[in-house]
Parts: sequence; C-alpha cells; structure tokens
Amino acid sequence: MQPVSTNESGSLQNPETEIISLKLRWFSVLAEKRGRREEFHKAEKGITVEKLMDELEKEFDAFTLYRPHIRTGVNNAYAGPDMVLSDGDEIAFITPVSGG
Amino acid sequence: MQPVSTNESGSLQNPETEIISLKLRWFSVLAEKRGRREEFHKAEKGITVEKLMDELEKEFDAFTLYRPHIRTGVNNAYAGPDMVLSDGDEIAFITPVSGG
Amino acid sequence: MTEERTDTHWIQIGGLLPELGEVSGFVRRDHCGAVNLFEGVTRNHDSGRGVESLYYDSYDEMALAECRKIIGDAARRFGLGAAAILHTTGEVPVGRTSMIVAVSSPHRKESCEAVLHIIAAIKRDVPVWKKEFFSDATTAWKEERGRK
Amino acid sequence: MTEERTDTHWIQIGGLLPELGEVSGFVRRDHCGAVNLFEGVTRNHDSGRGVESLYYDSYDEMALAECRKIIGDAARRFGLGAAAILHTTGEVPVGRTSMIVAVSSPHRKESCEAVLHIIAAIKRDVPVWKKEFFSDATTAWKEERGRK
Repeated sequence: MQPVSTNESGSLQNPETEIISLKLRWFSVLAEKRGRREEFHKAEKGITVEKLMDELEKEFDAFTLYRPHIRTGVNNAYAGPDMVLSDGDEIAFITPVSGG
Repeated sequence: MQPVSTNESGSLQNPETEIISLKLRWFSVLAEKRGRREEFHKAEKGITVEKLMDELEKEFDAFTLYRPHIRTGVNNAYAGPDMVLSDGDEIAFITPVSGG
Repeated sequence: MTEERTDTHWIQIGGLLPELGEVSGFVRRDHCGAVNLFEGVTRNHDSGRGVESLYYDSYDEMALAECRKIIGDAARRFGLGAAAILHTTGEVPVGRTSMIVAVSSPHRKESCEAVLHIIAAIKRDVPVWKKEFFSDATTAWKEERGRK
Repeated sequence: MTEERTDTHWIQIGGLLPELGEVSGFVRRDHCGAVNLFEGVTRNHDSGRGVESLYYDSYDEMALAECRKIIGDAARRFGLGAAAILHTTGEVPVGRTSMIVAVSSPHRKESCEAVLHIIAAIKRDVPVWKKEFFSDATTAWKEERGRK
C-alpha cells in the first residue's frame, strides 16, 4: 500500500505522477462476475471515485452493465462520485441492496 | 336456573308474571365494589338489558357511577340495551377495558 | 386460564406466557416473509406517576371470543398467514410482559399494520382490566382514573 | 461475522441469530411499555416464482456502520429505549429467519413505526445482497432481476 513513486504530484500527463494503491471490494453479482472479492488497484494520486469507475469500465464488462445502479462506499461509508481517493482507501461497489 | 313460575307470561303488573334467572358477572372495579364476581338475579320474563340495569341501579350505588361507561356482554358477546334477556343468560357489565 | 388453538390462530387468556420463539414458530408460514411480534410490557410510569406493578383481571370466555373475532377480521383485512393473542392475568411487575400479539404475512408492511390494528381492537373490546399499583403505595383500576 | 453491543443497540451481521427471547430481553427498558420484534423470513415465492432458499452476501463492516446510523436516527426520531438489528448471511431456506429487528419504546405506536422505518432503511442502505434459489433450479441475485 506504499506509493510506488515518492516525488511530488504532477499533472496527469506526467509519467512521474504519484501512484496510490486502493483496495477494491466486490460483493454479490459483481464478486461473481469479477471472480474475486477484493483486489488492489493502483491509480494516480488525486483520482476521484468517478474516474476510478471509468478506469474499471475499460477492463470489466459487467461493471458497465451495473454501473448506473452502483453506489460506492469508501472506508465503510457511502461516498459520492466527486470524492478524491487517498492511498490505502477501501472502495466498495454496491449494487442495489436486498437485505431483510 | 329454572324459572320459579311456569305459567304463561303476563303483563308487568301481573303477580303471576313468569320469572327468569340471570347470571350476573362482575369484574375489575365493579367486582371490588360489589364484593363478588358473580351472582344470580331473578327478573321478569321479557326484561331488556336496559331494564335490568335500571333495576341494578336501585341497589348498587357504584353501578350508577359507572353506568354511563358500561357496555354489556350477554353470553360472551357485546349486546345492546334493547336486547331481551332469556332464562339462564349470563350478563357481564363491562367498564372501559384496559388490557394490553 | 382459557386457550384456543386452530390452524390459523392461537389465543390464550391468563396463564403463563410462552417463549417468543414458540409464538413465532406457531405463526410462521412458508408463504409469509414477515413475522411481527409485539409485547406489551409493564412500564414504570403512567401519566407522570411511578408504577410498581400491574394487576390484570379478565372475563376469560368473552375475552377469548372477542380475540377470535379480532383475529378473523385482521386476517381477512391484512391477508395474514396466522395470528396469536396471548394475554396473561394477575400481577405483572415492571419490565415483565403482559401480552404478546404475533402475526405472519407475505410482506412486512401488513404484518406491522395488522399488529397495530389488533392491539387497538384489544384495547377497545377485549374484556381485560388493569389495576395500577403506584410507587406511592396507592392503587387504582384504570377506569377509576377516567376514560383513556 | 461482526457484532457490536452498546447500552442502546445490538447489531450483528452474519453468524447464527440468537433466540427471540434474548433479543427482547436486550431491548426492553423499564420506561418502555412496548417491545416490537420483526423477523424477515424466507418465503416460498417471489414475484410469482417458487423459491427454495436464499443466500445472503454482505459487506460486514459497512453493514454494521450503516445499521449503527439507522438505529441512531430511529432512536432519536421515535424515542426508542433500545434497538437491535441482527442479520444472518449465507443460506437461509424457506421458513427460516434471515433478519431480526427489535425495538422498545414507551408507547406501542412508535415501536411499530420504528420497526417499519428501520426495515425500510436497511433495505435501502445496508450492504447485504440476496441470491434466490428458485424451484426450477435456476438462481439469480436480486439485482439481476431489475430494480426492486
């Protein structure tokens, strides 16, 4: 979970951009489709929830299908799309819940 | 609970009027004031619930006090004041209930 | 004590109350996703006065008959799977249960509405009466303190 | 399985559900005349299809945090004495309980309203998911079948 680069944050185009590590958590239908319940994901410092979801769409087809209905939890609380993520954050992708 | 007179019913003025026996049941505050939980009461055949309550008022002061709030049960079901009572009927005087 | 159990209702007036799990087991049905159980409990105050204990009197036979009507009505109105009304009598100290009402229904909303409906009907029609034993050592039947 | 007990709430996500009597004993308070307990039970049908069993997945830590918020909100809104949310996970066959919600309150109406309010909030916000095992041997997560 340490940043792989220690230099000051640069622009998104800068190859020296600081990298953070995020813990992604998958549940229910997304865990089945993803084939795992958690994974680490490297991203550029300053990434928002929405940008992270954009990245995931590129490599996870089922994510695209469910995305309109997904709410995100960051560190065990609901968080909006504009939330900026920090190194070590835990992000959960919450499809419509059905407990009870 | 047998009628004490077996002749045909006469008018209220007729001393030969047929007499029926009713079982009165007392609960809660009325049982305490009455000093008993049940008793037999003789009345003229054809008596209504309302007329029975008029009779009871003459000899049971507390009854008068609670009467505006009393509902009557005849043979385990609520009954209105005009109900005509029959020999052997069981009449309960139900002050406002407070179960639960 | 009087008790009646059928396929769809369980009514008990007087006697010891059963365990909640037994009541839940009685009312649950495979087509019902909701079980709701309500317990009336003696609380330590009423209208600003401290309460130590309650004593319940009842007209057992008629109470049973009224509960039967109430359950029949609620079962039709709310589509219940089954229902139970269990009311103890005699002394019930603070913190102890005087009454259990339980129902099952396909969906949750009806189960809660049915319980409220049944309790309201019990408090209106079932011949059971409460005497309050206050902290100041006085006592009063509820109807001596005016209409609810 | 994760669990949290304080003076005023008991939350459990996963694990075996306790006896109803234990839950009732936890929530009851001397100033509360009403205890209401709701059980969510697996029913044998959903939207016209036969159901054999349910399987619940959960995000335990966040579910616990959400339940804590829900109880705090309901306690203030309805003046509860205490409340419990207990949700099992894994397989829950027809007729078995998946969730218990329990509250105490001074008066009955608030207890039933609070239970409905809490269940609605759970179904909206607590990260627990249901997979249905149908009688025709197919399965589906609830969210695969469209929004509720």
